Amino acid sequence: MSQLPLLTILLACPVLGLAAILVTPARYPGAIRRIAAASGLAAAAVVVVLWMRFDPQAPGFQFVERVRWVPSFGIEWHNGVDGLNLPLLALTAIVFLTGVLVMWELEERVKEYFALMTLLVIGVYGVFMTLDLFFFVFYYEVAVLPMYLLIAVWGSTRKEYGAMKLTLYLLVGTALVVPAALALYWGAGQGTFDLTRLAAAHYGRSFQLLVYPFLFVGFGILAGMWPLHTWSPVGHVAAPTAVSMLHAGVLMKLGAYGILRVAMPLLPQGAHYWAQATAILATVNIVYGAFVALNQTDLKFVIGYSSVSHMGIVLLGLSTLSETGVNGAVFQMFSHGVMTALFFAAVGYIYDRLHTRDIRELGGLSRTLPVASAFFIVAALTGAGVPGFSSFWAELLVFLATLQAYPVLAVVVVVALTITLAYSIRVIVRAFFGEPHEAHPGVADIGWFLSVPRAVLVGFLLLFGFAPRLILGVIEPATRALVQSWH
Amino acid sequence: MSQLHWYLLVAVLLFCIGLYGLVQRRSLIAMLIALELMLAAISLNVVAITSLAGGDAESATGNVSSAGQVVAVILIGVAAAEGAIALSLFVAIQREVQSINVEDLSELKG
Amino acid sequence: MNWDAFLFGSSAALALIGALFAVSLKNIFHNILGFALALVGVAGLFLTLGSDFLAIVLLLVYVGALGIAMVYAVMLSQPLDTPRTPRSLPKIAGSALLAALVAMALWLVIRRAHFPGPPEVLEVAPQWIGRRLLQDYVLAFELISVLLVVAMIGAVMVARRDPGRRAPGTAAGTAPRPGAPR
Amino acid sequence: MTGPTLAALLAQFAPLAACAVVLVALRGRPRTAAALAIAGMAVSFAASAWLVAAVAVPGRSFLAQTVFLPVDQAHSLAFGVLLDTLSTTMALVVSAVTLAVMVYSTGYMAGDPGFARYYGFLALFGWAMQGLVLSANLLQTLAFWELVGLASFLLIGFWFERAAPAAAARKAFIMTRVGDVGFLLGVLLLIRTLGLATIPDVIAAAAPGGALTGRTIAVAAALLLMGVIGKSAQGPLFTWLPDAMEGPTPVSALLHSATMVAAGVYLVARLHPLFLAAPDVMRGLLWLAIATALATATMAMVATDIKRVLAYSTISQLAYMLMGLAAGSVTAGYFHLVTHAGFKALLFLSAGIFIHHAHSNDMREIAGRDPRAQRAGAIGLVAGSAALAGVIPFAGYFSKEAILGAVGAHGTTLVLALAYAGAALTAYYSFRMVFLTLVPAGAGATEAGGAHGGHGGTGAPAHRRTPGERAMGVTVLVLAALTLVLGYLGPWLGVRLLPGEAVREPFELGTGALVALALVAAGIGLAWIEFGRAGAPRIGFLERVPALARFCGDNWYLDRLYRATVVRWAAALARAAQWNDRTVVDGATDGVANGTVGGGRLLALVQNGNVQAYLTVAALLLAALAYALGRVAVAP
Amino acid sequence: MALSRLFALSPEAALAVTALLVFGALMTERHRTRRARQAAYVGGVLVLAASLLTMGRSEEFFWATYRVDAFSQLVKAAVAVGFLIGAFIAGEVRGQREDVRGEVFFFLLASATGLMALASAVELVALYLAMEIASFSLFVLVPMCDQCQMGREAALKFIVIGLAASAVTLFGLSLVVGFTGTTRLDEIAAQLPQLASEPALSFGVALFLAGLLFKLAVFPFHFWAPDVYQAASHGIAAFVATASKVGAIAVLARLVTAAGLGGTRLVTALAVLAAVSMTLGNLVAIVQRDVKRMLAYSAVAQAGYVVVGLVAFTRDGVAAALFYGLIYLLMNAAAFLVVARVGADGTNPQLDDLKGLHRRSPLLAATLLLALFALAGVPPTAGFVGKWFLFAAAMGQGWWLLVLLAAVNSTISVYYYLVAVKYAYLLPDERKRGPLPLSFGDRALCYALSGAVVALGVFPTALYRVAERAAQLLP
Repeated sequence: MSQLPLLTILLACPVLGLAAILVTPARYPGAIRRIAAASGLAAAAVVVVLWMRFDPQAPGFQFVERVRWVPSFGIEWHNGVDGLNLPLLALTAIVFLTGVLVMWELEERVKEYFALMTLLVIGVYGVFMTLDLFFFVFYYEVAVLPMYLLIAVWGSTRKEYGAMKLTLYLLVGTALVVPAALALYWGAGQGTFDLTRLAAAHYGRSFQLLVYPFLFVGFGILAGMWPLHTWSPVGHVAAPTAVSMLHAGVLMKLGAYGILRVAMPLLPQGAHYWAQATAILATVNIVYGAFVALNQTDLKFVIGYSSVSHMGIVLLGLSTLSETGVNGAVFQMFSHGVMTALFFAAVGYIYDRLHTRDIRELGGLSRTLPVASAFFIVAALTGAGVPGFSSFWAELLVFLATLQAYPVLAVVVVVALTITLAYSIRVIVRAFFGEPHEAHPGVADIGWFLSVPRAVLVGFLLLFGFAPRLILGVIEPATRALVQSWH
Repeated sequence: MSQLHWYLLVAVLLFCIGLYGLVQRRSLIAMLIALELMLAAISLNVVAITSLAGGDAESATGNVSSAGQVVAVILIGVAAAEGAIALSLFVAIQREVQSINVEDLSELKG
Repeated sequence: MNWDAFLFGSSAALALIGALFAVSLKNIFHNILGFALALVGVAGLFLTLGSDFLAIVLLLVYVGALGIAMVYAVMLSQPLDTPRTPRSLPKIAGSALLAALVAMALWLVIRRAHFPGPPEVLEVAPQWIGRRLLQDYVLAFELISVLLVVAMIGAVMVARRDPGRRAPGTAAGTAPRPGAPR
Repeated sequence: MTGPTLAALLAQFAPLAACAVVLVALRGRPRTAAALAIAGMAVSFAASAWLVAAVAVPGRSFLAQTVFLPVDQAHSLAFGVLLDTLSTTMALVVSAVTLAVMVYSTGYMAGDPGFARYYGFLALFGWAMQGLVLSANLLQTLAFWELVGLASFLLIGFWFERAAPAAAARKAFIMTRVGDVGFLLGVLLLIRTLGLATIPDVIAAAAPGGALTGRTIAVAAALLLMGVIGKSAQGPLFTWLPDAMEGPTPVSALLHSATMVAAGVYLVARLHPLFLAAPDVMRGLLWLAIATALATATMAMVATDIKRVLAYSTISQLAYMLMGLAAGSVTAGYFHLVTHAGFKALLFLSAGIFIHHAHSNDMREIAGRDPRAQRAGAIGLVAGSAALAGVIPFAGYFSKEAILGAVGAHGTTLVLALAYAGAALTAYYSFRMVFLTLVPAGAGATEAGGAHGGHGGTGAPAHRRTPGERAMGVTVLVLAALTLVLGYLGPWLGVRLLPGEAVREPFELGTGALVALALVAAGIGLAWIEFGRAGAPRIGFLERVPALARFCGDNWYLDRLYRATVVRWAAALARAAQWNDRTVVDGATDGVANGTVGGGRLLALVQNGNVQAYLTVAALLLAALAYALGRVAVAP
Repeated sequence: MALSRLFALSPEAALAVTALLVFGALMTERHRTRRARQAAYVGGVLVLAASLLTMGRSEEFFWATYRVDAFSQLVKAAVAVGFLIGAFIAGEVRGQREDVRGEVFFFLLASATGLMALASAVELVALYLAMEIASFSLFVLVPMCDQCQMGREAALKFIVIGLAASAVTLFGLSLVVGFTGTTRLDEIAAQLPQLASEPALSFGVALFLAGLLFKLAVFPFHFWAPDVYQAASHGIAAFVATASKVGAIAVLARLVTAAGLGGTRLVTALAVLAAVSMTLGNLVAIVQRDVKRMLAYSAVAQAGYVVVGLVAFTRDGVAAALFYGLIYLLMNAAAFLVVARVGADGTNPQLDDLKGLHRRSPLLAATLLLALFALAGVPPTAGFVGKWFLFAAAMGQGWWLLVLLAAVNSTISVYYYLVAVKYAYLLPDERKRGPLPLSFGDRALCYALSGAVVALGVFPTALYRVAERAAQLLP
């Protein structure tokens, strides 16, 4: 195909943005913001082009770019898109752009902030587009590390602790992934890190059984897998708004995507062998996360634990190893990404204005900040699985697949939906209903400019809530091919 | 036990006596003495093995095996150089801290 | 009991006893004397191996140069009247144990070594040593000369009294005094 | 796209469009918002009416669907509209009541700060309910089912600043969700087994020789029934409905009596063949319904809040509908649904007039504020109560008669007797309400009970009626007229719903009907003796026993039971999970971290500053290496 | 012909010229320090250029005991870079005893000479002597510290451990000579296979390696490193941390391939040492407050990583180790440059001194960030690819447990690197110190090193090719 290297162009958007931010003197924060927004917008535009030109029915990867990078190790600059990563690229574009807009009012160390955020996004885009195992891990870590500074410098509650905990946890994950990746390289014996060729390689059964847990746990940590999830709420609470958005919205998906893109296609026997165990872990995630969320008083903690719970649904969908389940999982990745970004965007505004997120000190927010509250309530309802928003369908697919694969777990997670609803409603009723708290007299409600990014997020939730076919039509052929390759 | 092994035994013992001095004595000069003993033991080792076992007789220049002897000569030179450096430092240290007791020199730790 | 064995036995005994003196006696001068004794023993061992030249060089460099340098160093550095701290018995025992352990370990390895080649004593004429030093060991020869130069200059520099330092143990004045070499 | 499809889409999406515009753009312009919402609903109503005319013909049904949710390569779920008599008439009922309530609300909610939001939510509800009614796929039904729940949550909690409505909204949402868990599982089970969930296909599969086994049918039916129980406030899950009365009265009229709570009944009617294929489940439902009907009747007998009385009566009447369905008659159950929608909406809206006027829900307080001056309200209340009680010729009589007939034909004598007893109690508590409200009390009869406030708006003075209040009156009167008419629909419905079933003549007064009428008369009489006549004690026979009064007034202590068990356990579990997270999981993490740092401290001790110690370490390692190598040499 | 053959020795010739220049500069009365420094710069550049120019050469000298090939010239170039950076960081040589400031350059040069000879020597005695030259020069440099009281103590430990290590090395040498009768690497390598069953010979080889492990600061010969890093003045510490390490890595690579130890128990021993080094270095680094001392412990850990690559005993492993050595030079140079500029008065910066660095000098803070991330092995810096290659080589030989441990260790290391980053970027400076002045050279070097660290992280191919070619030349 002699067409434009769209994926490289996509990656170039934030890279150029980063370069431009770095050369812009720090005394021009406005210009820096605009550069960041422009790079986000450009990337989003490229994603739109990708989506338009993407042919769901075509087999294999599209927009493939391939350049030899380190030939002696078989490392290649190899990018491609299929139905599994296209939605996630779109998610990244959405969340990054809205994240930049949400932080428009940031005053403190603007240059460093946007530089780091752009770096983070480079990593995320990279992970989602690359088809080379080396670059996969490369970008994966690129995405993880700016988090430390982003949280520690611009964060709030226990930020240093949260930042360090998050970073170390995630790096423990990579410490498991790196040896596993190298084992995959040598195990295939083809001298390549090309994921598509590694997927075709045949690994021995015992190899698969040994290596799979490393990959699953390694990536699973980033996906908030129980019991290695505690970095996530703490980190989210500490992080500034847009970082929380990116982190819970996109970064946690990297983990699940790693499982989906690396662990499961390369080690199908391992996946089958461990599926039951991972399904149980995922179920614990869902139920446990919901229960802990039920007892939180900090809005962000609630969201953090709800993320744990919702990512459990993704893991559960993957663990079913069925087309339906994987469809649901990918869809849920997207939906949860948008939803949780909206969550944090809403809370971010509230926190900026009222300087507290403790629901005991809040109340009647729907009166004082009706629009900002509405955004939160929409997110909460999405999280609680209200139809009309995209999560509902995603979760439904996962539940359906689970009922097929693990009926008992399906009953458990469906019953746990009541808890999910309970914690969402609890927060809404406590913080947004009731008399306005006397400590927070009149503050300005969210203006139109800051509403726009949040409204965009709501729009996507609704769009795919009303027309899940739009996204599932993209995902489904890819999962079909993936699942067929297992049998 | 062959003749060579007797020599080797002496060398090992000498080496370990040196080691004992090195880790036991507090005086820096005594430690240097111990070190030099170790070097002497190594010289003995080298000369004994090459003299009594020979290795292969040919070398690049076609000479008979005298590698051990050459090594020993160089070793002796090295020992002298080491002695020079070490002694000068010990003297400097003594001037500085009024002691050449190695146990007094343990500020850098952790 | 032949002459060789006697010479070997007495030299070895001299070397070991001297070495023990060198490490165990309290007086530093006795140590140096013991050191010299040990080296004489080693030189004797060299003689039994037919390395007369080496024996002489050893005595010259070690006993002649190093021993004297040590004596000087002692004179320069260690006032003989400083009170001695008593030896610590645990340290002696520990060190001895360590030395014994290492000796046993080394011996464990070495005693089973089968060195190739015929067990015959080769007389090596000094001229062969010289020749090799200037032929295939010429690089080593050059390097050791560099090493010695570095060591000499270094020794001078290290030992030289620091003119910028007023008293030991206090921080040197940061302002360069006039006339100090820059 | 054919006409019916278009009409069905219009019926659904006109309210949604109105809702979207109102909520996004018109929050600051209440009058426009109301007008737009009403217009949207009117379109929906018109479309529904057209649909009834077009589709509600015996033996006719219409299905249009399109792929909505791909599941895997072999299956994808199609959503669409299923149009037949059941769905179109239900759509008409829903749109009619919604429209009525919207018109009524222009008066009732006038001046409320959330006026526009209110209409937005109502329109949202209109969309969701129409979608539920017209949906062709069980999953679609489930989706709208949840959306209806959402609308209910938003509307109950409309006055969110007050604690009681907020709590009631939460309770309603979560409690119905408990039932929905079963619904969801049931639907998933059907999809898993059949690969689809299109309603006609499911029904076909449930037919003898269909794809479903009896066991699967039973399990699926039981699971679906959980949803029904939650939504229609039956059995153990009814307690949310009385609390839901904290919402604005028109909302109660619409959602919590006429339409939304009837969704459960509608679902059973919709899937009636499937349920009939699970006779054990149906028997269970019958008993549950009877128990619910009687239990809630006792509660209605002691309540003093007019809306709570109506709420309990709603539950009781829903139980009757389910009784009819469980007894095997889809016509009877559905017929009662339709008539109930009319007269219960009427009752609530009439009550709303009093509440609006008196700013109180307490019947005794209303009685003290010259209730008869509200002429339309009084008429509506009496007519509605008569219908509720089953007084001939009001609508309730015919439908209830049909149900009792079905139960009689199907069940045992005991069942029938209990059903009759329930009818008598219904008559008693409905007229207790009438007398308590309309007959002014004697001196000092009022004790300001738990005065649940009326509403947030400032009502206009009674003597000068605003256009809004006139709209309220007109609405009530129209509905009152309807209660007289609706009763004659029975045969019309019967023919269309279940062609071939014997149609009962409305005025065929058999033994059963006579017994029932007698019981109704007795109930009304007792109510008159205790409340209506001059010098009546105005205290009911149940209320004379304080323990019983407390027991019945407190939902038979069910809420207490839930609080003491489920709620407490969930909270305890949540606390335990949190403790585990903080102490065990995080503790382990921090332990590892501290252990690492501690290990660093410990290892730093090795660097103790003594060079001889360093040498010792190195020497020991060399010795170890020598030993290792020496051993290898010895081994072979 | 003969002349063009001799051209291959031009780096050495340049060294000699430089030595003369520096010596001459030291003879002058006024501005001797500055002149010596300039001479050192000129010489360093000359040597670098000569090394690069002779990269394609392949010649042997001194009866084939001195080999000039791509491998040696690569290492020489690296050493030259390290020397230049060390000399640059030493700069005005604050913190060094006043009277010998100029001599610092001479001894740095001497040490560099030793390291270069190390790269080319293919004969054990010459190898050993080259190593000693490199060490002795440093023995001399460390104690001539002015501000830091600990200089002499550190030097004492450096010397005692160094001499003990040298004794161990020589003991090993004696055994090797005894078995093979030669000290030439190629002849030894030729004889090793038939002597494989001799544990004493393996032991000898192991003991010989000990000397290199000492230079590389691998456990248990690492004890000098923290003290020396801490006590030596910045420029010297930088030299020890960069050039000296590269030389040691190079010669270790040459030796392990020559010795053909793959599969023997010695390899296990090396692996154990690597594991202990990584773990110990990283754990102890956590509790350090002095930045240079922390870097020293981190160096111990890094040495462990390098050995992880070397235990593979494959061309990949050697190439990876070489590559890592080269990028390690860059990232450590960057770190030490920051340390030197933060502690511009010659004192050692503590972690607290890093506070507010991002305000005092954003460039230094960014350089430190990149350097530390590179040391931690975080992409997009070169540290990541470097470690990836190392671990990949080890994994290829089935050392998965070792690789896992190394990966976990990388995570641990991130902790203390991040703590340093935290001080530099996060904590406010209570003392409200003013901005740090940076010279043009400082800025340029900051940009160059940061740029190189990132560029090599994203585009490692070219440099890795060179390392690979060099590795292929080894016996």
